Amino acid sequence: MSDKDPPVGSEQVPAGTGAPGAADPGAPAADQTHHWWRLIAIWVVLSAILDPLFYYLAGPHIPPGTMTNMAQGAQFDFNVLFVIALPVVLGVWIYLIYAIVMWRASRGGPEPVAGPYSRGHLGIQVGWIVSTTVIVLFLAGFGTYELVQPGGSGGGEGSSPIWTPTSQTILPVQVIGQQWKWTYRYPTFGGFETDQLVLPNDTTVEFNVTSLDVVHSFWAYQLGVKADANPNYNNVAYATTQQLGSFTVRCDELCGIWHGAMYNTGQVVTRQQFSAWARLTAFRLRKNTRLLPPYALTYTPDANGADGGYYPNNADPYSKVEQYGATPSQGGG
Amino acid sequence: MSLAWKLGVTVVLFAISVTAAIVLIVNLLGTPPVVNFTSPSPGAPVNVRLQTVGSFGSGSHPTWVSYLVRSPQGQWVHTTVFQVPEHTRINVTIDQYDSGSPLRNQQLGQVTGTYGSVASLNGRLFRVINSNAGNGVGHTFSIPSLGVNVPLSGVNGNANLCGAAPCTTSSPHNVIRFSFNSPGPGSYRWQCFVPCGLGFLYGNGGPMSTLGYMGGFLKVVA
Amino acid sequence: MRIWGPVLRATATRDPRSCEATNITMTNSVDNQQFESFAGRLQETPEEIAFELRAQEGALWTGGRLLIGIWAFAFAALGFAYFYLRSANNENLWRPHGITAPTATGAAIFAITVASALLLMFGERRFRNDQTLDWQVAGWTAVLGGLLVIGLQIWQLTDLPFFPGSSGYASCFIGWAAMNIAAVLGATYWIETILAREIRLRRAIAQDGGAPSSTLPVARLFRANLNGCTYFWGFVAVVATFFWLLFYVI
Amino acid sequence: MAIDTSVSEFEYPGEEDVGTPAKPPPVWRRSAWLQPNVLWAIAGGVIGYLIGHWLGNVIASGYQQVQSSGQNNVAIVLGLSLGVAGWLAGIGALTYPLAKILGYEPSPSPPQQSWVRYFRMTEDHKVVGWQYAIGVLTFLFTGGLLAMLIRTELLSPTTHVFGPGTYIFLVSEHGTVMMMMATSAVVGPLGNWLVPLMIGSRRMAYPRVESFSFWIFMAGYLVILSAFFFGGFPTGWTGYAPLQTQANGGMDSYLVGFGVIGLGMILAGFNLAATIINYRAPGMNWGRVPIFVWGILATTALLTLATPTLVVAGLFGILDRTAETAFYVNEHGGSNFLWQNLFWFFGHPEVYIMALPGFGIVMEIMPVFTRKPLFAYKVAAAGMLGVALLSFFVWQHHLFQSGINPDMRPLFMLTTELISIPTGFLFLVTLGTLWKAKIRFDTPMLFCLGMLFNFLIGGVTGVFLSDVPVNVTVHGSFFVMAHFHYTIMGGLIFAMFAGFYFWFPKITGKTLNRKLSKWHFWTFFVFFNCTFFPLFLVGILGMPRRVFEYASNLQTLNDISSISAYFLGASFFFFIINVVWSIYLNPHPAPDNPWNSLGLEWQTPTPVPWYDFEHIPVVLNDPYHYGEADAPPVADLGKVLSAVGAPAGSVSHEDLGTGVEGDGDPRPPIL
Repeated sequence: MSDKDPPVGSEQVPAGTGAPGAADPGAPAADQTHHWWRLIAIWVVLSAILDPLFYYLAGPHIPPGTMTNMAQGAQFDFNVLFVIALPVVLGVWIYLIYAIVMWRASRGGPEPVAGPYSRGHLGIQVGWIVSTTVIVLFLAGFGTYELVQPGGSGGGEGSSPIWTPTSQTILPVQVIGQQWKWTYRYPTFGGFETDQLVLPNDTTVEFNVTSLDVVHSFWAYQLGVKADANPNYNNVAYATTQQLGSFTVRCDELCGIWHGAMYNTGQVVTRQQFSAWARLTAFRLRKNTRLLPPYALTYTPDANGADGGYYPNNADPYSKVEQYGATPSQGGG
Repeated sequence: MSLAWKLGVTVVLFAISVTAAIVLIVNLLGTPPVVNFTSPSPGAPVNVRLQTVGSFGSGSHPTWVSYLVRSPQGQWVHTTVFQVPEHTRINVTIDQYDSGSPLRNQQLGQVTGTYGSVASLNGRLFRVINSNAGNGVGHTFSIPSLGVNVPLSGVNGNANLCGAAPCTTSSPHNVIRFSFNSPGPGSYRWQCFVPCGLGFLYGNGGPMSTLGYMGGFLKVVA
Repeated sequence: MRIWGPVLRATATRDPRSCEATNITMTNSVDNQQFESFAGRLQETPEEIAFELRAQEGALWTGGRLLIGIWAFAFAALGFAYFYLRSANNENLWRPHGITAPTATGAAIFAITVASALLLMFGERRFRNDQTLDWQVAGWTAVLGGLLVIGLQIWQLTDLPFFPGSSGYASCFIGWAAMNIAAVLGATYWIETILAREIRLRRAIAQDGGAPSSTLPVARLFRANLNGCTYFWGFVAVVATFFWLLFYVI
Repeated sequence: MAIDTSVSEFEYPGEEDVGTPAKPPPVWRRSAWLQPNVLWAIAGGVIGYLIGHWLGNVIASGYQQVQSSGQNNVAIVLGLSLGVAGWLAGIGALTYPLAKILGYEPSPSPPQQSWVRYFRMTEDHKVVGWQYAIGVLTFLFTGGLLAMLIRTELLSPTTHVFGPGTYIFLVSEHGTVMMMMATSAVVGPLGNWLVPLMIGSRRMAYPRVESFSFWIFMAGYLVILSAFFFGGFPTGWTGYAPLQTQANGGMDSYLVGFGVIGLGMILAGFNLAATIINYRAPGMNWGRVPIFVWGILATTALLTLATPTLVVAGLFGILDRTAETAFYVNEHGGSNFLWQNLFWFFGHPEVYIMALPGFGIVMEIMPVFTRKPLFAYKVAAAGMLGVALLSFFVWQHHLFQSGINPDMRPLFMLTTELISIPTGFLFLVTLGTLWKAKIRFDTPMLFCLGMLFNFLIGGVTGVFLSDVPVNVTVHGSFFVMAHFHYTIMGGLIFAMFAGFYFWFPKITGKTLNRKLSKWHFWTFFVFFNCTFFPLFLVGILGMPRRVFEYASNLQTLNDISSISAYFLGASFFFFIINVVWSIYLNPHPAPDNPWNSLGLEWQTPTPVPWYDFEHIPVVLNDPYHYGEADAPPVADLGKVLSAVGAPAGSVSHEDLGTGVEGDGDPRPPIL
């Protein structure tokens, strides 16, 4: 850098305050370029090309894929939003580029003279507000429909979901989060508990997600399912499998030191393979299954852990109430 | 002030900030030491010996429960990071000096991922421990991504437990042995799944959340 | 020097009733800094002085109400916690056995807070009617009341029939105690500073009609401040009533 | 008159003869070293911490959980709290509040003019603005350094540079420091510096509160850094309970730190709101208020009303960790959802605390460089107020998958999407202002255009997030992370730098090097996008936030991001070098109004005198009469208000209807 560089702001521009500038009232009239039509033409052409290009080329590959109806719904929503958002983004970008190219000030040039719309233009303002409102209301309505119609969009729906799938046969699977691993219980197969998440194809699965300690989040990525695992709370999510393959399960809510390592892989297999696997696993784990607490939608965590002792025990000098605190722990999930 | 002076001041201030940043980063880089186990001959099994102690007894966290690793030279090292060769049988011996309790999740009472899915407790083979009976389970040795899980039976809590690391075999303890195969190269998390962080909510804070106490890495190298 | 406000003006001019512009020359300075370039540059007009006095009064008015808004949102968070935990009733541990904090102490805390606030409001009315002594008595009583409330609240904490972590109610109650101490302490501090200032101002504004009717800037700001403080006490009383109902009655 | 900010004897009227010079004050009054300053503050902080820690040990060392865990949260919390109190006492912030108990008036003091004033409490809003600028940059660079470390760890999906606990702590500390910084990034430096000048006031309504808010802000910085010494904290900046209740001692730093910063935020907003409402110069009616001031006003509403919720939520957290209450512990009658609700009830307005001042800056600067009036001024102001209002009703969109009130999801989806309407007004206004403009591409304008580019991406991806089915995939992933970096860093920080470059000549009286400024912008803009755009893809490809291990197929994208992040960090050196060079090493004086702005703040001389305006200006017009043949002056800065000899044709207060003595004054009467 040298002193010869003109410092910021040192360039000569005509004074704004009270300066005559280019006070020629005829100046705006000279600019008869049809900026509007140009902009609209560029915008329409680009949008018309890029939108279908995205929808038909990229759209089918957008995550989370089509392994379940919920994943497919999320993919469809993403694509619809993209198709709507793309023209909006293009519109602003085209306008910005156009403005930057067309409306640069020449250095030392005259002050511009404010055009008729410079302080506001009722039509443009109303048009903008109305159009954004219409888009937004449409999106909210569309999102609500997509949420309600398939029975919950794969997200956690709390302990008593009001939007449920219509399917007659539903396979319940309990997802238990703990620091720092996932285990799965299959109540309809004797309630065994395992590290493996195996699901049958063409089946509506009800995930009952709960936690034994802090908040986790069950994210079966390719299934399009995500539900927070809260202690002492059952969070239900639904998805109907429609493709074979493996999927990733990750914890999606920061749960402590090993949060980043809290993942495993699940499988969607055929119904026959699934029932064979389930029967075999139930048999293999039968000894341990007998030791598990009876299946329940939540397992009251013991705040004191196995031996935690965070809250004092009942014989407590500060307390005049003998019984307080957690009901005796049911052991574990 | 002359320009030279000003430049000097600027450089000094800049150097101070850079030094502060470096000190900060170096402090953050501190991790427990790595104990390196190698095969005596290619393909021969590697023997790893660990111990658990109910309270470390000294250092910055004397009340915390901890794992220790015995180095090939026979010294007990306060760490949970150890390195083994790939695709090798790892024979693990754990001296368990801590008392036990019912498991938070009985699913972890099973032995999985080891040779024959069994482990031995004081010489007796077992596959499942009922943590609600007997002395319960003190800790587990688990490598979730390898499917390895071994519950470590607790010592009778009424015994005169060892309270300062490293414990010697004169204190009451259980010896658990098992073997597993090391996978390909990489860093594999292993940890204890018993909420044994005394005084922390759900027992999973403190030592359970600190590298070098109740969790660490199994580093597998080629 | 008018930047420091009309308060200064009252203290610096020879005649407190005069609104004439003064020009204070600063001759001394911390570590001998040079103020000459600034000194004496500011010539204020009466309009400017009056304008800024209005602004200061307005700021006191706005500030007083804004403080109520701030505290209202803080207590709303507590109220939310109360109703949220109550409706969740996890493990049936919202309020096992209908436990209640010591009711006599609670009632005393509530009653003293509300009485102090009412007393202050009454006092302010008397103040406006030029009965300064009544206001002073009311004010100092309210200070005592506030201190008593804080003392009782702390004492109550040592005398609870439940452990803090034993239930949702117990937790909320500890939270309420902490926040109530802070709010009452703030309100007591505020009214105390006003009362103390009135003592210091008394002589200065006596010949001008005293605090209730003096037209001096100090007196006007004093009244604006008092008004905000009385409102705040009213707010504290409303809060005390609301949470007394929540914790002891229902 | 005694010249210091500490308490002096109250002087009764008539006691002192103004004409005679006062006695020289004693040496402890004159020496800057002996007066309250930052050194005393540090000493006070240390002493306060030690006392608090000792007290905590006395109180709680016998607690069962303290003995078991070896961790005394009571001692840490008390130590940090008393440390903050000691810090404030050392800086002199408690002197007057305590003297007030005895009825003392604030003692007048002229502003100090030496460099010492930057290390003390001051009543000059311009000095506070400066202090905030340094403070905010300290936060920003600390957080930025932590960000580099995070990106270093993410260079490889499996090889680890840091331990997992350290990594989580880095993420948490980065998030917390940056969030604390961002809440004050514009309001602190530019808000404090500019608002009185823009509204034609000579002072802030509560100058001591203003200064207090800065010093408590810096105390918050030290408190949050102290987490390094207490084993860090694992919860991220969101601090979800019950992990919060379980965490190490560093969590106390987080809770106390956010409480302290929250207090500072409340007070900063309190002062600014009172100032804007009451101290507008005659003629500065609501239709003439600069749009930046509108932005700050909308922000103050959020600062004062949303932040108390955070402070109270933090108080509950502290009680859970010290007094063993169970607000957030399910099985003791609490609820982990309670924290999530309270936190996000603050947390979402918080987002707009960051965004709105940025909008204000961009809309304020645009007319100057397009030489056109601001398009749709009323829509702009209404939009920002609308955002502020709506932001209180969207918080549960952070909790779509949590199981909290799942039936309310359509409602929160609706409100979230509705808020994009007033947010979109930013684009209506700026694009309208660009129409047929004569754009000058000076650095501030470049930053404004960059902000529009980034914020558009950030805003549009926000619409994706608000859609519940899409949210199932992108919630808690790097997609969210990229989204809010685009809005906060790409939006707010770009706007902040636009403001810094724009007002720098007025604030410092120096001229920045033009080339370095442009280099800063282009490297910043390019590498910002290279850093964060890949993270959208990483997120939608399935990488959760805050993890230290990820799928190996995402390594390329992560590496692009990490390497760009280093360049992004390096781009700040252009800024630092530029500022140091232009202020300190090779200063060039700046002209009074280098950009030919019509804004009231530019009509003052440079450097701005401590009293801002020699006469309270009478505002005649809004400051956006660009491009008019004979643009009227924004204000009459002459002697309009003087009682005698007012210039002919000048406007009196009565004409303006501002009611000097109360007539026609919109404020309700007092007493």
